[in-house]
Amino acid sequence: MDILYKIFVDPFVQMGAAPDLLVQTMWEGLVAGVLYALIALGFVLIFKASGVFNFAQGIMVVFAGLTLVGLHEMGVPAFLAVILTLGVMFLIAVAVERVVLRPLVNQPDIILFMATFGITYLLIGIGELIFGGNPKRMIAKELYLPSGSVEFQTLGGFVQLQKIDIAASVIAAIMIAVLAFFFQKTRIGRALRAVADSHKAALSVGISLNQIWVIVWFTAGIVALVTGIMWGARSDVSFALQIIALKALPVLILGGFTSVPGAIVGGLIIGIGEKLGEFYWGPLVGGGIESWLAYFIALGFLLFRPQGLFGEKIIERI
Amino acid sequence: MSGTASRDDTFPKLMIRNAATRGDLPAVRHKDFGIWQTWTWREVDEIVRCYAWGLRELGLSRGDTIAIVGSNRPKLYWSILAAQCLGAIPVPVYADAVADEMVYVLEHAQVKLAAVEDQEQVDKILSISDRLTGLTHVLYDEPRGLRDYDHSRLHAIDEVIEGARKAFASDPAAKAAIDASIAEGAGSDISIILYTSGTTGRSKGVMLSAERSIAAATDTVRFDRLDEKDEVLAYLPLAWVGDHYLNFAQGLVAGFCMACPESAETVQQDLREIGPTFYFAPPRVYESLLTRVMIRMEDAGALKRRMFHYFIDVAKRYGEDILNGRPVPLSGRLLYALGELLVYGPLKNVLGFSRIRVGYTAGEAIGPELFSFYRSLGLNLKQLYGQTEAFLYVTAQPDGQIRADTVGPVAPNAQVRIAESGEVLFRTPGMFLGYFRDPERTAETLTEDGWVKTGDAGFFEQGSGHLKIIDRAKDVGKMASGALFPPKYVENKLKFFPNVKEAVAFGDGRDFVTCFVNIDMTAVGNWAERNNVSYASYQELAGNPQVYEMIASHVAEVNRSLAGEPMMGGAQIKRFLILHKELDADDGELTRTQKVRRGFIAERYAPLIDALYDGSTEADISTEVTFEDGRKGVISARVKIADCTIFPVTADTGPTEKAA
Amino acid sequence: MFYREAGQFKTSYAADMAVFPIRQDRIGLAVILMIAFVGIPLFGNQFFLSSVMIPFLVFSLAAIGLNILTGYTGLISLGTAAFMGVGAYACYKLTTFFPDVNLIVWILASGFVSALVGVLFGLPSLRIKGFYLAVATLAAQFFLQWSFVRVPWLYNYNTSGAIEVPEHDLFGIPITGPNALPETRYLVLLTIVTVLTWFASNLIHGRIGRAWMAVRDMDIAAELMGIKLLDTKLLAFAVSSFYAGVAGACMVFLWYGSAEPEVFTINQSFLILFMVIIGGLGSLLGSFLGAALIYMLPIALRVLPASLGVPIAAATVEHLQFIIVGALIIFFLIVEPHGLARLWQTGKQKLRMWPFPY
Amino acid sequence: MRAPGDGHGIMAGDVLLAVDGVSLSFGGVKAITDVSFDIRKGEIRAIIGPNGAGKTSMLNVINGFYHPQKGRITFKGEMRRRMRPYEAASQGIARTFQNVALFKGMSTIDNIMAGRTLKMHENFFWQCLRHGPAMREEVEHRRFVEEIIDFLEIQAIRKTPVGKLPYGLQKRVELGRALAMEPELLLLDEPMAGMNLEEKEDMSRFIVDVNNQYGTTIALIEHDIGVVMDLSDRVVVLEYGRKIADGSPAEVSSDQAVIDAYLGVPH
Repeated sequence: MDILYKIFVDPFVQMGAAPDLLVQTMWEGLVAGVLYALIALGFVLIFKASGVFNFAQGIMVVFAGLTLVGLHEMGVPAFLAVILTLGVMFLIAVAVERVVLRPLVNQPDIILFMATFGITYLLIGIGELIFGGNPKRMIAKELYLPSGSVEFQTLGGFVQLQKIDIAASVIAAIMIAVLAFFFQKTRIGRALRAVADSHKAALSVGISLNQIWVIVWFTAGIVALVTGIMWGARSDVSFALQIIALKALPVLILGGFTSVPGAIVGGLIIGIGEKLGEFYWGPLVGGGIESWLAYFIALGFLLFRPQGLFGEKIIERI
Repeated sequence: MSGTASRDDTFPKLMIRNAATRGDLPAVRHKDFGIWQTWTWREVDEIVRCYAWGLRELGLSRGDTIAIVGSNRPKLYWSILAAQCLGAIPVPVYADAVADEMVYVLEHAQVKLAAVEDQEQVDKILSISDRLTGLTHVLYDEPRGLRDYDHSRLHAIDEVIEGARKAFASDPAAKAAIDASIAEGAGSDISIILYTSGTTGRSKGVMLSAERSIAAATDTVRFDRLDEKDEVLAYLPLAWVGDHYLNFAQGLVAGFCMACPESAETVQQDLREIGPTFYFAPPRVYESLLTRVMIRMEDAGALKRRMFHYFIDVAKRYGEDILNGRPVPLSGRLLYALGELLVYGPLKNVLGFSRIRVGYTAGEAIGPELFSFYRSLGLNLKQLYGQTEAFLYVTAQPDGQIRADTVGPVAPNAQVRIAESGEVLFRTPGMFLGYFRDPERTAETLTEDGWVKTGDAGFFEQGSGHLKIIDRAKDVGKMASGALFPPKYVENKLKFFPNVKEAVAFGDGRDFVTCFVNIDMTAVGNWAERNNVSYASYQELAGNPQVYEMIASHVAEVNRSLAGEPMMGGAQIKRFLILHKELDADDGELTRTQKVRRGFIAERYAPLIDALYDGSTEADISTEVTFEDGRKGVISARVKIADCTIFPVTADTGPTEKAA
Repeated sequence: MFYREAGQFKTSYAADMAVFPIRQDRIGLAVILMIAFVGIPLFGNQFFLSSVMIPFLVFSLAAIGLNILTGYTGLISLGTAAFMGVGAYACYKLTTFFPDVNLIVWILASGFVSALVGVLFGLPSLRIKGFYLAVATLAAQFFLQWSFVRVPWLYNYNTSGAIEVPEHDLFGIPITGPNALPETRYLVLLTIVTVLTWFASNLIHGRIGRAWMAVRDMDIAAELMGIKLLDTKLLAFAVSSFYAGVAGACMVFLWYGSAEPEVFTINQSFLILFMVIIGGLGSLLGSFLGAALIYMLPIALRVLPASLGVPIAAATVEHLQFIIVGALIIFFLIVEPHGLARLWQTGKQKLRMWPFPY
Repeated sequence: MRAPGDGHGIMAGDVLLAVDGVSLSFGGVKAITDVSFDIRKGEIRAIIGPNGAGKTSMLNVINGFYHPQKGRITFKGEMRRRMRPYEAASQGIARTFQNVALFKGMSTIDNIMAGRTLKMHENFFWQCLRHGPAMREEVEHRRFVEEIIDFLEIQAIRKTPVGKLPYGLQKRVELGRALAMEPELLLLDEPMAGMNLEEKEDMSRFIVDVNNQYGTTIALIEHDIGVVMDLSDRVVVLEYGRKIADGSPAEVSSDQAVIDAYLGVPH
């Protein structure tokens, strides 16, 4: 009885009692969600265009972040460092296409999936070799990212928003807009969309499959860099991120592997969901449930919509 | 052993002896339903007795004949034994014979019953049953598709046996009756009639007596030290003396196990699985095998190919000497041992030859290179000279005296004599009783003092006492120049080239020798692929100028070697053509044992022969052919004719000089 | 080349359906077992036994488990380590409750516990397929890992948060704890692995294995032939988790001697997944080959430079490991997507057809 | 191989399966609209119709892969609404697929053996040991499978992985796999699609043999009208998910609607 009360009633009472805390928590969740969404976005871009389930997206985020910081530590001015990092991400994209995708074309998905594991390990190794294993502080100030926080007085309490978080959300929004534009309006973008449907279509647009792969992986790289910066600015840049990046999976489950809006909505649901869960229910079981809650949310969700939020119903044919 | 022969003077009695002395050893195997179903001697004994009773119930009695039609299947071998239990006479018939070919034999043999393999054979028999007045019942092994047939005169062998089992269970008299009729059987009984698909005319039914068959088999079993530990694969035509002698008769005498392949297509695979210890194959089998080996090695990696050919050369140098126990330098032995590990061993293994103790070939002369190729691999391949009338062995090569160019010394207890005409005459333990219902031709074949004429020309080699066969006596011709013309001899030389499947040489009474050639589709086809020569049919490939060049070069080779041999220099091939169709038994061009019917071919292709001699460069021909399904059709073609190089005769004097 | 199959014919279906129908293979297997059971304990030194062979066997066992699920039934799992953890903790609890019962019994029992948990997390597999299912297993991974930390009962509330393995005897010989000789631990483990591998191969060659592969290759057809998808998949989950569980228990009891939750992280799961992929999906042999390669490679990396006298910082070696493992994965996926086992298969075929080309 | 389905009380000629008023649609798309027909025990029943006529959907409804929104299906006298495919299988309905659905990773034998799954019961424990009862069971069913292999004349490819087989043989193996279930009702989805003439002749022979040797009832979808006409006892014609004709080959081929819908159209 008591336990049922603790689970089903008490949390909501608390929410009602301290709405400001609720808002605060949701905001936290929202921001986390934005970052999940960004990583998921990287997955989706690549999955749409090359059907590859890119496990390495997470590590790309870390790698991008590290490279940026590392370069700056070597005395490269911040913005130049950004440019160079983009260059590095481009090189990675090319390398991946040459060394991994091209030889493995027409292999079953699981194989390509595994290959991205290989990429992950390579990047981890190289990253650690060059930049060392321990966390680094993101060069937020040098990039003129705001720090500090603003406080609102609402709902009989205070809600505190980190400026960086606000910035993160805004930039994320902008980037999504840009991507959307890129996909809808530009020739390459259309080609990419075409590839998602059929590879021949892409060729008809006059872009080789290989080029397209490079482009999407590079785009994913850019997304990764931005994610890396934002995330790094909130916490530090470290390989721990790579595990957190796995959160993108439940996000994708919710959003479906091929839907950009899905990735965003999914990201937000997961972010907010797990923060609320952690804050209100976590204490019941000794906390730390953030580490798995996301997956259970996704799982529970899957059982009712196996094809995801935005995926269309599959009719099995034989 | 000789004692046994007198006591166990019929095959059923041998079967009983085996059941008693080695009852639990395997007697017969058959790859069926995916595994080698096996029957011990005891089981065979039981089954055959039941079967015999069943046959007796169907009215088969002493002296009656029963036709055996089908491929090598245990139940057909048991049909032979079961018939012999009753003192009836089994008459195996070539399963691939078309209906009207079969009808002659069955009619002539006056068969009362027929034990056949499957629906195909049943249909054949039924289609001619109106002409077989004596035929009362047909038994079949494989029920597939026969479900809806009228079973008044049709019986499944299994059911017959089952029925008999019940009978035996119910009344002991039945069993006793069979025992009695087996005991009644005498060595002098006719144990089987084998119809020879003679190279000319209608086939003759060779009557063999039980005691003689057994005597012969006993000798050769001792000769090759065969015993119950041996295994053979019975894949040769059931109706052919070779199969009946080597597998059936020797099997019963020595008590070894006979394995029947799953189907004609799987023989190679089955051979590999069984790995026989005693093996017989006519030269053409070894030939096509070698061809296939060489072709497959063509596709191997360069390094492997190099290694293969290197060690094959090593084998050529030392192999035979090692096998014959002649002195070989240590280095040679070492190299050979290495080759054994890397090439010969594995090769013999993939071919299924690993366990062969004794391998024979006969029926035709075997190309010396071909012969020594297998010997050099360490395969104890020997030659024998035999005849259905002799119940096979006339001469055979004992270990240690093995040569490609002879058929060996006279077989144990056999006698051979060369007539003035050069024809080979023999008297052997297994000698036949005569041709069934054909005293005239029996008389023709026997000399008044009771020797059998082989119809082959040959001579004993000075010193070694080995017999050498040149050719069919009547085929050895003289050319206009008076030079000797042994067509087979020439053809065989040509046929040794993988690309040549068949060759038919002409020249008797002519000024020079000419030749028809059949190219080997596998070999030449493969060559065509590698040199991307495109072709739609045999005919097209045969007409291809490059192919002609290739064959011409082979012919030149043959001529060179002929030029170097005594008395043969005149027989060099001056012109040849590649036939537009493959010679085929269904068209009567070959015998069922794939021997060429020279005379028949000569008249069938007369226009081509004329063209060969009137110097024209091509000729038109149209011939009637029979397709698998029996339909007839006519194919016509324009055949090119090629001239070839003649070499000055080196080794030789005499009348042939003019020919060169 | 060394195969001499002529004369090796089968007269019974039992012989024809044997796992090793070819005599030479049976001989080879016998030799390997001889070496494993006699040679290695006799001549292997401390280091080799406890730092090479024992871990190798543990990972092989885990890999077999994963292979049954992913390789044979076609269900991806990223949670193997967690199930190993279940096995480890289950065994730990069981031994603390009933210390006197023979350890082997508990090791196997803990396998069943893990199987149970496996079934639980396998349930979604009815509705979810492919990568989606991977998420279910991730849920297992993170939830279980979390519970190893957050549920003190699991580690008997000791402050370190780690589990310590007390000494256990088998026929009076210590097989765990500080006094247990590597030889004994190795032999115990080897026996367990051998028996379980034999079971696995039996399952795979029978009705159940066929059902698994049927589901993997064409689940719709399988269902229309009367194979119940859920049952089959759950069974796969159960068996797979059983193997993982036993592996986990062995890892802690026969190898580490103690363990913290960090042992059962997702990276461990990935590592085992690599073993299976590199070794060969759908091949028991592959599980061993993969384990050998992925696990022993780093050791070689550590040992080689030292023995060559090339000084490399431990950290650097760590990093190099990642790089090389990563490169290897890609390399093998490119040369032979079906893994080492397939390479061996083709090699074997070549030897059988020798001197003919395969 | 004993003739399957004996002793079920349903004699040859009785209705084995009855489809009445079945309608099926995916979202808005109507695949089948109010179709009724029956299949009698021991007959060869053909379902023909132009592409997209709903033939395959019909089969999928019959063996429970799709669940119709309206209508009833009565099999062996018992009516059923929703049934899982494996239930259909266990009741004796087997099928082959339009585009071969073999288990690519397995050998011919294993594929056909898989068809015996329903008939094999030895428990997990024995399976682990693969001795005693389990092995006896394996052997006994292997023997059965060998008979099918013999029947379909595929001895030579016994141990070949089916992935390596030419299309025609794959179809044959698939038929074997279905036969291994000793079905009472055998559904063949375009058994001769994409075969050359010779293969088609073989396949027709096998179908007829199966039908009269084992008395198996067969329902087959086929494009090749010629084949259908001399194979089948009765034909039902679908067009756009509706039944437009039903009867003997002769009747059907003379039916005007059919001629317009199908035969008229050159293929």
